[in-house]
Amino acid sequence: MNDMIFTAIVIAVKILVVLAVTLGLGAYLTWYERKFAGHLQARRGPTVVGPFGLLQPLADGLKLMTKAPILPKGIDTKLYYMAIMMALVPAIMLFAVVPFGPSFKIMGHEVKPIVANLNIAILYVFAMGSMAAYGTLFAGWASNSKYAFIGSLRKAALIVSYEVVLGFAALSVILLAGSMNVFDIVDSQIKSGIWYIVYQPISFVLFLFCLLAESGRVPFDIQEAEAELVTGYNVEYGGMKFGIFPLAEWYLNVLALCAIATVLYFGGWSGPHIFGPFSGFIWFLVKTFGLLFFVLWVHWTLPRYQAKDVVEFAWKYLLPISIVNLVATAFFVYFKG
Amino acid sequence: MIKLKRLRRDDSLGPLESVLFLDFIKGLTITMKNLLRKPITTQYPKEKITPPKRFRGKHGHFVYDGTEPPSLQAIQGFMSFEKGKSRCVACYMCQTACPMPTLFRIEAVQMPDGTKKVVRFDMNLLNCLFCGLCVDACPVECLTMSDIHEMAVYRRSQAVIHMDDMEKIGATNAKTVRELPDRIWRNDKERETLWGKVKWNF
Amino acid sequence: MELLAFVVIGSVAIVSALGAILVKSPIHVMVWFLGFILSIAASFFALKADLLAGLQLVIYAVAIVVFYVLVITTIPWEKIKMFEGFYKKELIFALPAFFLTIGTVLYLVFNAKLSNMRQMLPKDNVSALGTVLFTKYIVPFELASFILLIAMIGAIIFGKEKANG
Amino acid sequence: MPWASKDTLERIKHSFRQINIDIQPHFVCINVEDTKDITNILKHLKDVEDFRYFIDFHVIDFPKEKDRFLGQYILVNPYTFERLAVKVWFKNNKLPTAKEIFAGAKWAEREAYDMFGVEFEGHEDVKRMFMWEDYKYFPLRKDFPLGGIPEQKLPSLTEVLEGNTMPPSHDYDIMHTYVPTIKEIEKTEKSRITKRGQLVLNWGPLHPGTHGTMWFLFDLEGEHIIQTDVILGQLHRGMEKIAENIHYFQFLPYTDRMDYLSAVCNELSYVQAVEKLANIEVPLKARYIRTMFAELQRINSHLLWLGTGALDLGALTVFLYAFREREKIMDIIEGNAGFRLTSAFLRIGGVHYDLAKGTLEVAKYFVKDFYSKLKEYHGLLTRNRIWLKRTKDVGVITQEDVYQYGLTGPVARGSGVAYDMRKIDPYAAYDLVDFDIPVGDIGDVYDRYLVRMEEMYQSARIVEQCIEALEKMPENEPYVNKKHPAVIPPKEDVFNDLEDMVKSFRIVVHGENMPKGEVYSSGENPRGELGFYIYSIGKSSPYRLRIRSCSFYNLSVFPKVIEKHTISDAVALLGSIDPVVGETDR
Repeated sequence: MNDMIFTAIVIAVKILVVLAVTLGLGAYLTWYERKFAGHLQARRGPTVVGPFGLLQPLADGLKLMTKAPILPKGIDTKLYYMAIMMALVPAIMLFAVVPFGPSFKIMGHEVKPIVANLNIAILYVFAMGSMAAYGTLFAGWASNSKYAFIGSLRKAALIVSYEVVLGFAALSVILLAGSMNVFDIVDSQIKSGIWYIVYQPISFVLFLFCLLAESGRVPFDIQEAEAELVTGYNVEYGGMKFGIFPLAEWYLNVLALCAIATVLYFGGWSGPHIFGPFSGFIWFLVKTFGLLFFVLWVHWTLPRYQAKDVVEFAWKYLLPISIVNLVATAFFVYFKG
Repeated sequence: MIKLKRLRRDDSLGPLESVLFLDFIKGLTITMKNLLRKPITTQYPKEKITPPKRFRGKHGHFVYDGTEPPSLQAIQGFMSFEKGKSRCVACYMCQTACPMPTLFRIEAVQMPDGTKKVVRFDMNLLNCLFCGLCVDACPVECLTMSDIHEMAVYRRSQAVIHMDDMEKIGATNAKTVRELPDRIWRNDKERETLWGKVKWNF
Repeated sequence: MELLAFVVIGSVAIVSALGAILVKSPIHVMVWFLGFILSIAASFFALKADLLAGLQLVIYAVAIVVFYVLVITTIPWEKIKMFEGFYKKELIFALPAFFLTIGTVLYLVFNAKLSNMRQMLPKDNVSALGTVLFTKYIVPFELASFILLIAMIGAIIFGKEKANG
Repeated sequence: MPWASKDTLERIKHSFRQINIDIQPHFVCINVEDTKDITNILKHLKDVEDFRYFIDFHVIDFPKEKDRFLGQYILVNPYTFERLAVKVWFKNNKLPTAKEIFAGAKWAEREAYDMFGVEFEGHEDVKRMFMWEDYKYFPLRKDFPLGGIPEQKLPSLTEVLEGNTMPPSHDYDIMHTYVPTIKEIEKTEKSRITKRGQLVLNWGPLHPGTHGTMWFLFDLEGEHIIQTDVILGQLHRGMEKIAENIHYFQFLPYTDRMDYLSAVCNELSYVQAVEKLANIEVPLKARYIRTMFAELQRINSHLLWLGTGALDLGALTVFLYAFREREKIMDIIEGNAGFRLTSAFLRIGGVHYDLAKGTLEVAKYFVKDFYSKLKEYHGLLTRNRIWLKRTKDVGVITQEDVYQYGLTGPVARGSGVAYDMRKIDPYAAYDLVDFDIPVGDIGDVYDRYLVRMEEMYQSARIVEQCIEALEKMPENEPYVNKKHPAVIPPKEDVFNDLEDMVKSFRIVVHGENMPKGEVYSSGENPRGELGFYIYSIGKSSPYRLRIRSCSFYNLSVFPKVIEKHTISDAVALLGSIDPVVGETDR
C-alpha cells in the first residue's frame, strides 16, 4: 500500500513538474528565439521589459490575455475553441515519454524521470507528433476563412507525407537498439559507448527534416507562410487563443521532438560526470537545447519551400532514402548479430 | 554599342554540394558570422539619432535679432518688427511656392504708423509635404525648418502650428541647427553603431 | 482501479460513437469519430496492449482520420443536396446486421468472462506480435495488404479519371 | 539614337500617304488622320518597321477641338532603339483597340477609359482601372475640377462629431468628393472575374505579400491559379491632374511620392524632361551628383526588393541585412537632401544643395563595404537549393511578352532585352561613367534576381566613379545653372542679390513660361523606364503631363504569366516584378 501511495505521489509530482517546466520553457523559448533572431539579424531583440528583456514573455502573455476577444463571423464556434486544445494537448502529451535523465533513487525506490515509461514510446511520439495536425486542420476549417483553410490543407498534406518518413527514419535506430523504449535506447548507446548518430547520420538528417516539417519551421512552414497566407491556419484567432498555436507548434513540439532526437541519436543523458549528481540531466538539456539552437538557426537562415515541393520532396527523395537506409540497417543488424 | 554582360547562371548544384548540403552550410556560416557581430540598431525612444543640419522637420520662424540678410535690411523700415519676434514680412511667397495651396494661412495688418505687422501665420502640417519649397521661397530668411521630427498629435487641430510656436522653434532649435557646419551628419558617435568608424578627409 | 478506467473509457467510447452517428455536420462526425478512436486506444493502453494502442493511434487516429477530414473539408458541401428524411431501404437492409450485432454482444456478455489479459501477454509484445504476424498469419496479412494496395491504386485511378473528365 | 531617324520616317511616309510627320527636338511623331487606318499603321510599324516594343498609350483632352480626345502611342524599335510616337484623334470618343497588336495596350486603354471616358471598339472589357465601378466622373478631363466635386458628407475628417464645434484646422470641409461604398467595391470585385474554379481568393488590398495596397483576385483550383485579375487604385492620387494645375517646379516633390523607393530617380526623370523642354544645360558637377544619388537610390531600391523578395520566399534574415545597408544609403541621402525617403533633392537646372561635407568620404566607405555585403547576400541565396527551387523556371516571361506588354527595367533585361535608358539615351553623367548592362536569357524569377544583384554591383561601380570625379572637382564649382531664366537661384544668392531675388519672386509667383512643344523623356528607374510626356502650350504649368509608369506596365503581364501556377509562385513572381503601388496608381 505504501508503495502505491508513493507511486501515486511520484506520478503526480512528475506530471506537475513536466507541465510546469514545459509550459514555462515554452514561454521562455519565445524570449530565446526572439533574442537569438535579433542578434542574428544585427538587432538586439527584447531589451525593455526586465533585464535583457527577460520578463518579455510575461508581458507578451499578459498582452495576449487582455486583448479584446474577437470572434469572426460564420465560424464553427465549438470546433473553433476545440482546435486550440487539439493543438496544445498533443504537444504537451509528447513530453510524457521524454526521459529527462537517468533513473535515480529516492527513499529506496527507483524513480525514472519520465511520466510514462511506455514500451512503445517512439510509436507514441509519432502518433502525438502527428495528432497536433488536428489542431491546425480544425482551426483552419472552423475559422471560415480561405487563408486559414488553405493553410490547414497544406498542413494535412505535409503531416501525411512526413509522418511516414519520420517513422522509417526512427525505425532504423529502433532496429539498432532493439527496443522502442526510450530508456533501452539510451542504455544501449551508453553501453556501446557510441551515439547512434555515428551509425545513422542519414537517418538523423531525415529525422531533422521531419522535425522541422512537423513543427512547421522554415523551410517547411508552408501552413503559415506569411507572405502567401498571412499566417495561415491561425489567421482568425486573436489574443491568447492565437498565442496557444505558436506555443504548441513552434515551441513545445520542437522542444519535445528535439528531446526525442537527443534520445535517439545523441545518447540521451550520456556524457562525462562533470556536473556532479545532476550531470545526466544537464547533459540532456545541453544536447536538447543545442539541437533547438540548430533548428532556430536553420529557421532564421533558409528560405521556404513551396507546398507542392515539400510533399514531393518527402515522397520522392526522403522516403526512398529512408527505406534504403532502413533495409541497409536491417542487413547490418542481421549479420552483425 | 551597349556594353552587355550576359549573366552566368550557376543554377544547378553539384553532386557533392547537394549531398553534403554545402549550400545550407554556406548560408548558416554567414548568419553565424552576423550573430557574432555587434547589433546596429539604436533603441529609438531611449536613444535618438540627431538629424543632420539639412533636415526638414517642423517649421520655425527666425526672429528679428540683428542677423538679418541684406534682403530684409532693405525693407525693414516698412515693417513693425519686435526684437525676439518673427521677422516675417507677409510676402506670401511661401504660400505661393507651396504645392498645397491651403496649407498656409497668413494675415497681416497695417499699423497706425503705416508699417505692416504679421498677426497670423498658421500652417496645417497635416497637409504638408515637407518638401522645403516654402523655405526656399522665403526671401528674408524667416521661415525655416528645424530638426524636430516627432510631430504626432492627438487631435487634428493640434497639427496646425501657429506663429508663436514657430518663433520658439526658430529662436532655439532652428538657430542652433543653422549655426552648425554643413556636414553630412552632426554626431559621429551616434552613427557609429551603424557605420563603424568613418575616416574623414577634412 | 482498472474497472474505473474501463467504465470511464468505455462510456466515453459509447458516447462518442453515438455522437458520430447522430451529429449532422460531417466535420463534427469526424471529431466524434476521432474521440471514439482515441478512447479505444486508451482502453488498449489500460489493458497494457501498448503496441495495439500505438498502432491504433498512428494508423487510425492520424493517418486515416486525417485523410477523411482532408476529403470532407474539400467537398463543396453547399453544392451537394442534403437528404432530408428517413432512410427506409437502408434501414431494412441494416436490420439483420443490427440483430446480428445485438446477438453477438449478448452472447459475449453472458458467456465470456472478463479475462485477465495481462497474463496472456508476453513481456515484449512487439516482438511477439511481429513473430505471430509474420509466421502464423503471414498469408492473411499479406493478402490484406495486397487488397489495400489494390484499393489504393483503384482510388487513385478513379480520382484521376474524374479530375480529367 | 532615341528618336526615329529621317530614313525610317520617310519609309513610313512612303507606305502610308495619309500621315503627317512632326519632328520636334525631343519628340518625333506621326499624325494619323483617320481612325480607320490606325490599326493598319500600328501593324505595319510593328511587323515591317520593327517598332514592336510597346511603351505607352495615353490620351490628351482638348475640350475645344472638334474631336476632343487625342490618343498617342509611343513605340520603340528594340533593335535600333528608335522611338516613335503615333497620334490619332478619337472619332466620336471612339478608337479601334490596339490590344490585339500590343497586349500592353489593354491596361493602357482601360486607364484611358477610366480617366477620360473614351471608348475602344473591340475591347470588350474596358472596365475602370483605378476608380471603382459606378463612379460617375472621368477625372482627367479638363472639365473635372482639381479638387473634385464635393458631394458627400464626411464628418470624420473633422472633429465636429466629437462635440468640438471649432473646425479642426483652417481648411477642412465636411463636404468631400465621392467615396465608394462597400457595395460599389463589391460590385467592382464581382465585375472583374467570374468564378470558374473552386474558390476565389481575395489577395489584398492589405496583404503582406502584395507589397502595398494591391488587390489580386485569384481563382483557385486547389492551389493552382486558373485566372486572376488585379484591382488597382487604392493609392490613386491623380498625380497627372495635379501636375496640370501647378507650376513645373512645384511638381517635383510629388514625383518623390510616386515610386517612393526611388525618389531621386523619379526626380531625375522629371527634371530631365523639363530641362529638355526648356533647354536648360546642367553643370557638370550637378550631373555627377545626380548620377551618384540616382545610383545610390537604385541600390537602395534593389535592396528593398531583395529584402522583401527574400521575405516573401521565407528567408527572414536577408530582409534585415538588406535594410542595414539601406539605412546607410538613407543616411547619405538624408545628410544631403534633408529627408530620407521623399528627398526632393534635385531642382530644375541642378541640385538643391551642394554636397554636404563628408558625403564623399561616407559614400566611399559605404561602397567599399557594400561589395562584401553583396557577397553575403549571394552566399545566403544564390546557390541555395530552396531558393533555386522557388525561382528557377518560375514565372517565365518571354521576349515577346516583354515587347507586347511594354515591360522595362530588370524585368525586360532578365528576359534578354537589353533596354536601358542609361545607355540608349544617356542622361545626367551616364555617358561619362563606365558600366555594364546585365542581361539574362530565360526570363524566369531567378534571372531577374541575378540581373538585379548584378545591377547593384554595377551601381556601386558607378558611384565609385562619380566619387572619383567629384573629388577632383574644385570646391566652388556651380551645382545649379542659375543663369537660365527658368531656374530658381540658390538661397544664399536670393538673400544677397537683388536680381536673383526678383527672379526667384517671378518664378515662384508666376512660374516660368516654358516654350511650346512636346517632350517625351524617360529615365531608367530601378523598376524600369519612367517616362514623362509633357505637352506644353507655353504656360508655366504643363497642359498635359503623362507619367509612363514602369510598375504599371510591368504588372500588366502578371495575370498572363501566373496562370496555372500556384499561389507560392505568385508571391515569387510578384516579388520579382517588384511593383510599387505609388507608381502603378500614381
